[in-house]
Amino acid sequence: MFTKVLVANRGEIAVRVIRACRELGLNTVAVYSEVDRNSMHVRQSDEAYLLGPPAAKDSYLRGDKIIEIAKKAGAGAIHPGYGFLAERDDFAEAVQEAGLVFIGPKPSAIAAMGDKAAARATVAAAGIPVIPGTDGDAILTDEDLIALAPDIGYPLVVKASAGGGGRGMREVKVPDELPGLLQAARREAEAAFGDGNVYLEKLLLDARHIEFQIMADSHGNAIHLGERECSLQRRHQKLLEEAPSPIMDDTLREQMGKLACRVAEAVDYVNAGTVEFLVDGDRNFYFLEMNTRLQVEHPITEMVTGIDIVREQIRIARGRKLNYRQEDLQLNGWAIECRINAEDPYNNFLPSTGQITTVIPPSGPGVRVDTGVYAGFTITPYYDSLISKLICWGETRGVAILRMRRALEEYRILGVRTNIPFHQKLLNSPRFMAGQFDTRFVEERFTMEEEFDGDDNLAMIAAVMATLVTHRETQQAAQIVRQSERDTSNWKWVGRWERMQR
Amino acid sequence: MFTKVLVANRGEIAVRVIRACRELGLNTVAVYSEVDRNSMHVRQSDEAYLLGPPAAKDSYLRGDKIIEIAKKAGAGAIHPGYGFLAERDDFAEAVQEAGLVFIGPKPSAIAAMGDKAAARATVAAAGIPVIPGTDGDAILTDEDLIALAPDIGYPLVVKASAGGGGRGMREVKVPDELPGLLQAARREAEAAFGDGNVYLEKLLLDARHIEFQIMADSHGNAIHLGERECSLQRRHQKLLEEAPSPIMDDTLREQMGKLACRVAEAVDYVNAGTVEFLVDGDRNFYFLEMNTRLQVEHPITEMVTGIDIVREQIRIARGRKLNYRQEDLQLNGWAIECRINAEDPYNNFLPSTGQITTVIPPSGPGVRVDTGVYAGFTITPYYDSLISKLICWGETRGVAILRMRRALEEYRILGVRTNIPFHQKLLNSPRFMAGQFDTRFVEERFTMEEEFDGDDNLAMIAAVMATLVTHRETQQAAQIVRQSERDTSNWKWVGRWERMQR
Amino acid sequence: MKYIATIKGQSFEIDINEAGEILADGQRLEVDFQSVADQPIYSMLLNNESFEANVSSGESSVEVLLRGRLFLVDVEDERQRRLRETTKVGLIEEGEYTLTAPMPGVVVTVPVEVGQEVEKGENLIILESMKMQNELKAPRSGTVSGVRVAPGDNVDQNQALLTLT
Amino acid sequence: MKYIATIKGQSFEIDINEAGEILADGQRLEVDFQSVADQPIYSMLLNNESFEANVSSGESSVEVLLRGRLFLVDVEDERQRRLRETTKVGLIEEGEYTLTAPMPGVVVTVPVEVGQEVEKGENLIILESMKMQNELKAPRSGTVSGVRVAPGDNVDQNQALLTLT
Repeated sequence: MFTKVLVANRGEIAVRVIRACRELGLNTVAVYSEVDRNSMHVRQSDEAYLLGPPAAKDSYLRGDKIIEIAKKAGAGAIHPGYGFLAERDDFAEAVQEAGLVFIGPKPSAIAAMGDKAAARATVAAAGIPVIPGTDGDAILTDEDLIALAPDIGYPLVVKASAGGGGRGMREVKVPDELPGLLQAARREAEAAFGDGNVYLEKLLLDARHIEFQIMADSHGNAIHLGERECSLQRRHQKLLEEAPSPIMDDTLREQMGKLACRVAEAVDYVNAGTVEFLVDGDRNFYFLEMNTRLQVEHPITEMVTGIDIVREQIRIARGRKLNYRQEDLQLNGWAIECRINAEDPYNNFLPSTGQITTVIPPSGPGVRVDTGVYAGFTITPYYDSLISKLICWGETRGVAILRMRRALEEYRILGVRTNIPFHQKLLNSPRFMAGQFDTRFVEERFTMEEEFDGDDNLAMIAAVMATLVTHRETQQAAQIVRQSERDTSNWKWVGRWERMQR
Repeated sequence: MFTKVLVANRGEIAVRVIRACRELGLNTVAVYSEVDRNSMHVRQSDEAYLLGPPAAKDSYLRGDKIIEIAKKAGAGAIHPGYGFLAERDDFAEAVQEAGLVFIGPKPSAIAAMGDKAAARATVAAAGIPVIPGTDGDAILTDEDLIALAPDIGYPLVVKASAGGGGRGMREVKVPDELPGLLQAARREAEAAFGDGNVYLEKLLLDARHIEFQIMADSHGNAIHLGERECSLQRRHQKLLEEAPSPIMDDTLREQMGKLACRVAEAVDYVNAGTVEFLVDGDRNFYFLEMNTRLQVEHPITEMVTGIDIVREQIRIARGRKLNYRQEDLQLNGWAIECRINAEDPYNNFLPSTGQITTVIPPSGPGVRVDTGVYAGFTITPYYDSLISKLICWGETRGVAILRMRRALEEYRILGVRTNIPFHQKLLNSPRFMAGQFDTRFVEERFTMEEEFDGDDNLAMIAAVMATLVTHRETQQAAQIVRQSERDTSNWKWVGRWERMQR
Repeated sequence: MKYIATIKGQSFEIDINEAGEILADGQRLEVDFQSVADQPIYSMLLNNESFEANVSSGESSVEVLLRGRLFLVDVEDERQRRLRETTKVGLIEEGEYTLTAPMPGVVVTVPVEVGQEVEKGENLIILESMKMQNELKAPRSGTVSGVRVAPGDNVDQNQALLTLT
Repeated sequence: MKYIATIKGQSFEIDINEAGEILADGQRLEVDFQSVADQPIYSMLLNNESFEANVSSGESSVEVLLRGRLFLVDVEDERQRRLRETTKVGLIEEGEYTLTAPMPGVVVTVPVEVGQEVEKGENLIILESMKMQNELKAPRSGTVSGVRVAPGDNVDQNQALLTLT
């Protein structure tokens, strides 16, 4: 049984895994790139090894080097976090071949779910509804796809078989666009994943993205931990998640949860995973994909179930039985997560880099902040822009929203721009408050533009503050001028003094 | 119904109350002394008014001024927090007379519990066991007390009737000491409370300090929220609290909880309050006193019950019924609070003042930090030394302890000394882990002295780090010398340049 | 000292009399203005109302991030205002504009070519950084006069990418 | 450069060769030593083991707060050590000691009087500050040669309270 875990990741998720290890009494080994020497995960681990230059391909994607370090350090297991090597079946395989434990599913399950077209086929065969689209995992040519498209119907989506993160994806509104967009999608998929295969899926309008957290042990037990509502996205990047979903009821939850477990069983799944569904306006749901790893937004499920998912992951990897049975689980209250990214919501969400000069995190009842940064740490352009996850819990959705609002207002991060104002605006939007939104809400119905109201009292306050700061800066500049005048005269004095000394 | 609340306090508890108000959509009014302008509570409130000079008697104890500000600002209610004016029945009375709501119990209940000797009598009359001692609320002379002492038996304690915080308290081991210590106690009580009355109580050895949180609404409903274990104290100041208590079982909890509610009912109690008991080695319990206010350690109860106690306080003050019935309540898991004080555990716990230069708070699952400070804030000597409360929750006591250990290790506060190392040492002590301690544990059985072990690897690490820092400082000092040499030559150059310009 | 602060065309006349008092549009206000922790966070008590904002001077205007809203404020003193009003001509939309990389990254696409006319807001370059594709848009309309990068190029922060006339 | 670091009588010989390597008691160790956020917090990787501590130079020794333990380390280079060893005489316990207030506060009691002999660790003054009564103790044994405050006095930080010879 392993007692030392190598954490093959960085940022908040590496810190999250290290915390879970510590609380289990396990030693931790961190790996880091040249720009991450002073990262929280390096500081908090028991050992740390340099991987290489900043670019991920030279550091956090160097599976070979990571396995070598694990062996050298005597780590018995590797936790991949999310991203980087988390869903690479070849890496999971290599870890096992090196005699180490991969804290995650078997390589075969990662592979089965990694090819999105193959996963559709597997899941459909197990009797799970999938979004209407091209069937099976055969490789289809452009002509095949163009021929199949009318059966699926428009609008539809071209998706990369090896896809993820929205890359190699194109929406097609009318048949004429299809040939051109197929080629564009293939090019992008080839560039991103080294695999140009694509498939077609019907485009669901007014759909919600709802996912189920599942956990399965190596003794044949699989349970689900309820759903997460992840419809609030921008360019296929989730921004705000909540658990439970405002549209869920017990019946639908039980039905979808059971199917999620069946999806997991279909690929002999072990450890934590997430089954994603699209749910349309008539509450029909369709399997979208399965993420065979820990999810960024896992904390909201932790808040409403009381289960430490990362600890359970490690326990399962150690061969233990699940600590919980499905009937023991009870959802308690409501949790919301806001992803705090280093990006400028007022400038097209452009990433922002630089040294963080101040962090004053919110706290108090029901507030959790998962982060890997601190005042003095530098955000570099090499990795994703997530700097912190702000999670708020309340007895009801209303309480959780109010608490999140006050937490966002309290949060101070200086040195880089953040999307906190985006979240503040989102949480104030009537549609969000009413729970009425779908996956297109942020992009199509939401704007950071202010409708400026003439007798807006806050505008006057802003004007006063801007003026006071300008006034101060002018005064200080004047002082500096005076200062340098004095300096000059000092120098003159020195000159005179020196002349006297001759 | 009030919609604006004046918070008559400072520090973390003022911030705590402001957060609860915000989450209820209520506006807040802060008050502050001259040194607290940049306090978190001033920054987070909707309005803020200066009270006066730093000393509490000129600022946070100025009840008259506070009521005047509340009226001027249009606040309909005043929340006193803890300390300062929280247990002053005359203040509560004045608030009501001004037509404002006092968020707390009626003045009569504060008064009934404020005189400790009278409270003993009231409670004993209601059939609650009290610690054997002098009866009733009559004023007793030294002769009376010396005559009564043998019936109570030695060792015993002299306590101030108006007491609190351990002042005017003396332990008496043998009869000979009594006359002298009575006089000392009276002197101290007179100085501290302006009331030299004292009474006698038997000294319980091996006792635990266990308190019950109660909540009562104005509709005649009273419930208890379970107990808190507060035995870990130093000079009658609580340092670490946990909920539940390691010695509690359901039967005893039900029995004590019912009696705690009966204590509250005996004084017609409304709002949140705490009934303190001493529990001896044979699990006999005795009423100690009732605190008629919000308690510092209320968050651990919030963590195990899921109830926001401050929100409930405000709801009750608005005339609402309690949201919970006794039978709905369920204790879930375990919570521990460490009080982080600005004091030096290696130097007799001497208070430490100064500007806080860095704060890196712990976070992650099950961790809550309630604080009123941030990097850049200055700790002054005018108020108590509590700078933060670190609260950790876990499914079991073991998980909570492990989580607290890692949170303490993560916590970085620079600029003032803190008692974090004290908590770290305490959490590692076998007696704490086993739950075997009483109110005398910290003072009598615990020391910060290290038994130094010759082949202690950490000592070598410390030696290396100290040497590297010394080496750096030496190098830097050398550089500064070189730097100033260069400066001098610059000056010389200026002199030469000036001569040329002549 | 008298200032004119303008937000989206609405002007406020703000007169800073002395420490502790200002006149805003003729209204006398008591002000206590403090920077927090020596950072560009400011806490202001204005007639006892408490406000806190990030305030930073940008290139042309002062940015105030207040209660989740961003205000761009142009602040001028009276002398500057008079100067501007007398010399006001159509200086905008003139000269060459150079698009520089706001961060290091890899150029994904350059959807425009030399000689092409572009509208304000049109995509000029897509730059990948922090795992995201970022659209760099035209700040005004004009003609592309030069393209200095090609898809696949690694670029440093502030590197010139494209010019517009 | 060679140093001798001593903790409670136990000495470690530490040789800082160059950036990246040290010899500790003859053992060759790879070291990566960084200050965090320009604060006296240091992160050290020693043969890849990760340690973090607050390190600050006190008056006589270096304080290292490491994993909840405080180590007082005396660091000398070889020259200093030789110097000290040749000049070692009983310099301690000599001269006048002045007890100063470690913080502002109010004097509660002065349990000693002029001429009284006190032991090391004995209470000299009780000072109330931050709502706590703080015992100021004798750092060594000696005779009280002067008492400059009385109960009830307000004192400032560093104000002289009492002298010991």
